[in-house]
Formats: sequence, C-alpha cells, structure tokens
Amino acid sequence: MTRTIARLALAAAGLALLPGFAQAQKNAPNNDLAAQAEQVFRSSFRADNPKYWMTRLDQDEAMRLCSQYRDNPPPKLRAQIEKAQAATIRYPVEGKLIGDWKEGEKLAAVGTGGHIGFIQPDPPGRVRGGNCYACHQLAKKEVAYGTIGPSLHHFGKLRGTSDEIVKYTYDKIYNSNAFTACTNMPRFGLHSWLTPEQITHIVAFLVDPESPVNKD
Amino acid sequence: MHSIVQAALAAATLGLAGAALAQGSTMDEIAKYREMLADGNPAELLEAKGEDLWKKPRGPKNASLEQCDMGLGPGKLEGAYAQLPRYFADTKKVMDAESRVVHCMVSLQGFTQEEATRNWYSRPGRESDIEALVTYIGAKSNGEKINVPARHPEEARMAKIGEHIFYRRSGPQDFSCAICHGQEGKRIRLQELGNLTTQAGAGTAMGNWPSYRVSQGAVWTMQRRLIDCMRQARWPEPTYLSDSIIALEVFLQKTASGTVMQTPGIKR
Amino acid sequence: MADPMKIRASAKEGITEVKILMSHEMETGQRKDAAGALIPAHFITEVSAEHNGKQVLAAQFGTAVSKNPYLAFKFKGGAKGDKLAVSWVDNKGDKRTDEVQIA
Amino acid sequence: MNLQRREALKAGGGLGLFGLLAAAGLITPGQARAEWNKSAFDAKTIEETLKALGASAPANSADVQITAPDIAENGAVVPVGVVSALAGVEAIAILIEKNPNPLAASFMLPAGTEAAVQTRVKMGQTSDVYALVKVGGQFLMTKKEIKVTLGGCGG
Repeated sequence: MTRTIARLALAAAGLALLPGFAQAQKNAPNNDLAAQAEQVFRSSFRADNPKYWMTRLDQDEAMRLCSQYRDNPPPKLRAQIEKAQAATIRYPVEGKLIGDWKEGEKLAAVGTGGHIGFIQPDPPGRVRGGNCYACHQLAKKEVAYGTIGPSLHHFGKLRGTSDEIVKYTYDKIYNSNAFTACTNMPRFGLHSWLTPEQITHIVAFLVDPESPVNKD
Repeated sequence: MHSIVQAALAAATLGLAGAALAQGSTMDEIAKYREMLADGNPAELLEAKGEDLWKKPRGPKNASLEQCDMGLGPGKLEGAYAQLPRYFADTKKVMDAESRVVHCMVSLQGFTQEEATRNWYSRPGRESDIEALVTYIGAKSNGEKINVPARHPEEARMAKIGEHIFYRRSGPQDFSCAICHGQEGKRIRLQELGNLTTQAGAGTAMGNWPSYRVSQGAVWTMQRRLIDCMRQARWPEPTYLSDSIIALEVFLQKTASGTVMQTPGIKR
Repeated sequence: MADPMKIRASAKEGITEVKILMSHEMETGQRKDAAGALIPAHFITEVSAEHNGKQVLAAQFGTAVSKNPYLAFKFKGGAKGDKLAVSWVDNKGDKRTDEVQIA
Repeated sequence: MNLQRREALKAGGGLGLFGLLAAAGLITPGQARAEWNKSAFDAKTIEETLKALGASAPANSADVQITAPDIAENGAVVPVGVVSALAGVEAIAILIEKNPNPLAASFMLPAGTEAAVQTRVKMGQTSDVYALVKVGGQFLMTKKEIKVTLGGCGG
C-alpha cells in the first residue's frame, strides 16, 4: 500500500476514533437484555415475509460487532474488522477500475432498488442505484445533496487519477469497512448491491476530469 | 424574506465563498417552501374526520370511542398522546396510541382485531379510520410536553429493547436507525436529520407526528413512519403494532420527554 | 360522499381573507396502480365562493392542482358574521358545498 | 346549509357547477357563465394554452408577481401564488411549462376581489412557471423557475 492510501486510511480511522471507546463500552447493553431484544425484534416481522427476505435480518461478524459497540469498537476489534473486510474485495475480470462517468452519474442519483415488504416494494426490475447524493455532495449542479458523508465535489481534481487513488476509490465503494470499521457507508460490493462494473462507473464519475464532479 | 436578506448581507460583509452562499440560499428557499405549506395543512381535514369517528356510535356494539382510556382515564384525550406509549394494567402491555385505539375499537365497539386494523394506513381510494383517529388524538396533545419517563419496569424494558434495535445493523445496505439519526447537523439530500439520541433531536422528530407527508399525499402515523424506516433499511416488513415498533417509540419518546408537541405536522 | 372542506374566512380592515382546504384525491389519470393499470383521472374542475350570495371567486382546476387542494384569496368587504359559501364539483359529478361565518 | 339547497345541489346532475349554483339560488343567473375550459386544460404547450385562453402574445410585465419558493422540497405539492397591484384584474391563470398539460388553474375575479390568489400544484420536474393576468381586456404575463428536488432516503 502506498503512503497516500495509508494516510487516507489513517485520517479516516483517526477521525472515527476520537470520541473514544470507553463511552461505547459503557453503553453496550448487557448480553441478557441483548438476547431478549433480539428475540423481540425477530418476532416482530409479519409471518408471511418469505424466508429469503428474513435473511436480511441476519448479521455478519462486522454488523454484529458494530451494533454491539454502537459503531465505535475498541481499536483491536476495529483493526480486526478492517482486515477481514479488506480481504473481501473483488475486482472486475478485465481489471479496469475506471468505467464510464456518465453511467456513474446515473447510478449516483438513483436511490431506489432493494425495497421489499408488502406496502411499497420496488416493482420488479427497478434499477438499483448507489444513492450517493443522499449523503455526499458531488456535481455542483445537483443542489439536493446530503451531508452524512464528506463532500466529494472536485474529488478527482483534488486527488488526481493515480493508480493508488483509483484503487482506493474502488475499494472504498466496494467495502467501506476495509478503511473505517462501522462507518455509515454501505458495503456496496460485498452485498452485491452494485456490480464491480457499476463500481468502476462510479469511480469514473469521481475521478474522470471530464466528469461534472470535477468541473465547475 | 427577512432571513434571505440577512444571509445576503452577512455574506457580503464577511466575503463568504460563493458555494457557501449558494447552499445557504438553497436552505432558505426550502424554509420558504415549508413556511408556505404550514398554513393550510391537509391533516386538518383528517383531524375533523377523526373527531367524528371518535364520537359516532359504530361497530357491532354501536358504541362510540368516548369512553376509551388512552392512559389518562376514560375519554380524557387532552395530553394523552404526549404520554404514550405507557403500560396499561388492563392488557398488561406497553401500548402506543395506535395499539390503544385498536384495543378500544375491539373492546368498546366490538370490531375484531382484523377489522380494526385492516386499513391501518390509507392508499388512494381507500381511507383509513385509524389515521383519522390518531390525527385527532395527536392534535389533542398539541402544545403539550412529551412525557414518557418509562419508570414502570415493563416500560423501562421496552425502552432498552428500543435502544438495542436503534443501533442494530443489518440488511444489504448495512443500515441501522443510528447511521442516519445518531449525529448532529446532518442532512439526507436536503432534509435535516434529527439526532434522535438527544432530547432536542428526538423532540423535533417525535413532536410533529402524526404528520401530513406531501410526497405521499397522506397523513402518516408513528407506526407508519417507523415501519417505513425499516422498508428504507431494505428489511422485511414488520407487523403493525408489533413490539419492536412500540419499543422504538418508548425509547424515542423517553429521549424526547420535555419537548413540546406541534401536531399535526406537515413534511416532505 | 365527499368529506367536508375546511374554510377559514376572516375580515380585517375592510378585506376578507379566505383560505380553503378541500378533501380530494386529484388523480391525474397518468398514474398506474400496483397492477400496472392506469388509474382514471378524478379531479375537482370548478370551485366557486359566494359572500352573502354574491360570487367572489370562480376557479377552474386541472389535474395539476395538488391532492387535497388549497386555495386562498381576498376580497373587499365582508363583515364578521357574514356567510361565506364554497362549492366544488369534480369531473365525475361529485360535489360539495360548505358554509362558514366570517370571523 | 339548509336542506332544500342540499337537495337542489344533489339534483343538479349535468348542469355544471355554475348551473347548480344558480339552481340553488347561490348566485344570480347573470353570474353563471364560463364552462370548464377543456381545450385550455388539454393543451400541451404554453402557446396552445394561451391560444385556448384567448391570450395570444401577452406582454411581459413587472406588475405581475409569482410568490413561490425557488426550490420545492417535493414536486407533488408546490405552493404558487400570483399577485398584482394593478386595479381591475379580471382573471388569473397559472401555467407550468414542463407539465404534460401546462394549465394548472385559472381564476375569475369578480369586481372587488383582489388580484392575490394562492394554490398548490404538482410539478413533474424543474420548470418555468407562468402567471397570466387579464386586466382591462389585455393579457400580461410573468415567469419564474421553480426547481423540483429529489429528497429523503430516495425511494
């Protein structure tokens, strides 16, 4: 790993670490109540939810630890989660990490897909997007952006398009927890929410000098 | 208008960056949008209908709901919503406004549980009595302080369970309630996200419901609101009136206690 | 039958301000239901307001007026206690009239 | 509302609102006019709509103002008001350029009614909104862009 990436990762981890984990540990509910709460939670879903929907309530190791420590695990666990998550990252077969920024622009704006249930499920074939604007500023012309994540306006303009930056960007979208355990950002690649190819399009939207993210 | 002028003046004086100014005016215009909608909330139409439904004899027992005990004694509605959910000795359960109304429709009016809850939310061409009733009952707590101390052991247990669910991550987007509602001063798109772990944040979130949602063209109750949060988390669908939803309500109302209700609200 | 309107009318310094909320789907005829079938248009076409029997506003709506329509206007005259009546009719012939006293 | 009037309204059938109101004695026959302007509401462009309203080539005027936010949080409900300080305004119309049918609403103002109306409209996308005013037999117009934003969780 190059120095740039290491620095980025360190900065991200450092920011998340600041509040300290003493607070998190104090807040971690005792196991007895957690077991009761799990039981109440699991039994609160409609009996006619298909089994494969119900698997969405299952937690992998990272989810379980992040929940237990309220997204603020102690340093040792944090490192353990990040290492395990980094190992999940897969790349497109042809190896090219920059796709088409125009496709990426579309994916960044789409917030639909993956909704289940009986009231307002997504219709079959509904496009699944990255919903990037929900949390990030990107192209300047889109005023309706969220602030849960940092502004990514001029992402490529500020960082360039070196192989390291491109790989970092791809990896971060594929599995955000490889860099910051328990971050708010979904693990888009791990869950196959986005395909590796779709992720390369979003990478292009972020780093391509022609992308509206890097204009204006 | 005043605030826009002020913002412009401040920007000119301080020589703020163009981007900051543009974003400031975006939020000013959103504020103007909300202000224009606040006067004339369609939820008031439903509130009137709810009052009618409360007072009219209905159901197999041809009884009104006027003797329904929402927690402060039979028929006492003023301030009742602001003190829910609470433990009810007659059912030995912690109940929220909606589960209690349904309980009264069953016990006083003779409806079956299925009949009472069949249309728990409205959709085009199908109205919901529960939505109307809860809008009416909620409005009877307008201006009242939320007060859910959760001192009864069952209430305290439910608050803890709600807290557990609030931080619980799962699903194909790794969501929990906390990832959007656990920090200060964040937005999703242009909508401010309350930090529901603080009194002020939870107060802003809880005190405006039931609320008319302009994007849905309908009033949403708190059950509808929370069940939809789980839909947005891409989880399966919770059961209406289930303990998870009530537990989250206890947790949030407890956190919000002391803040003043302004309901019915109007939101995007 | 259609639900009642909510009408507020208040007189101040010789001007009466009227704010009306109507309960109506205002279906555009362009939306599809869950099964993919077009939901037929259903919307208020005309609204009329009368102060003591004299018309003070006549409005025509298209499908672009929002669900549960809101309408506000002002007219000269009108005193506390005067009657203000509002009527609407929709494209299916449903109609509703409500009356309030000016406050 | 008294019973006879309610019955009269019910019996009105195909009379149209103004026929109904006249039958109910709510307005005098002289006031009953102007059937719902189907050709104007069905028009697909601003130009066609203006033509159907009998308002070809209206002049731009600073005496007509649109009161609306620059940005709408949701397109399903966008508050739009039209105000004019001119005396004797007879009619007002609200047009939304990029809607499938631009005409959203029109208002006839009898003498004594102020040129200040407000309603809420649906907008499919960011668009120019036009306010058309008829005064002294002339048509005046103004426009304002209203941005419609996507919001919330996104689905």
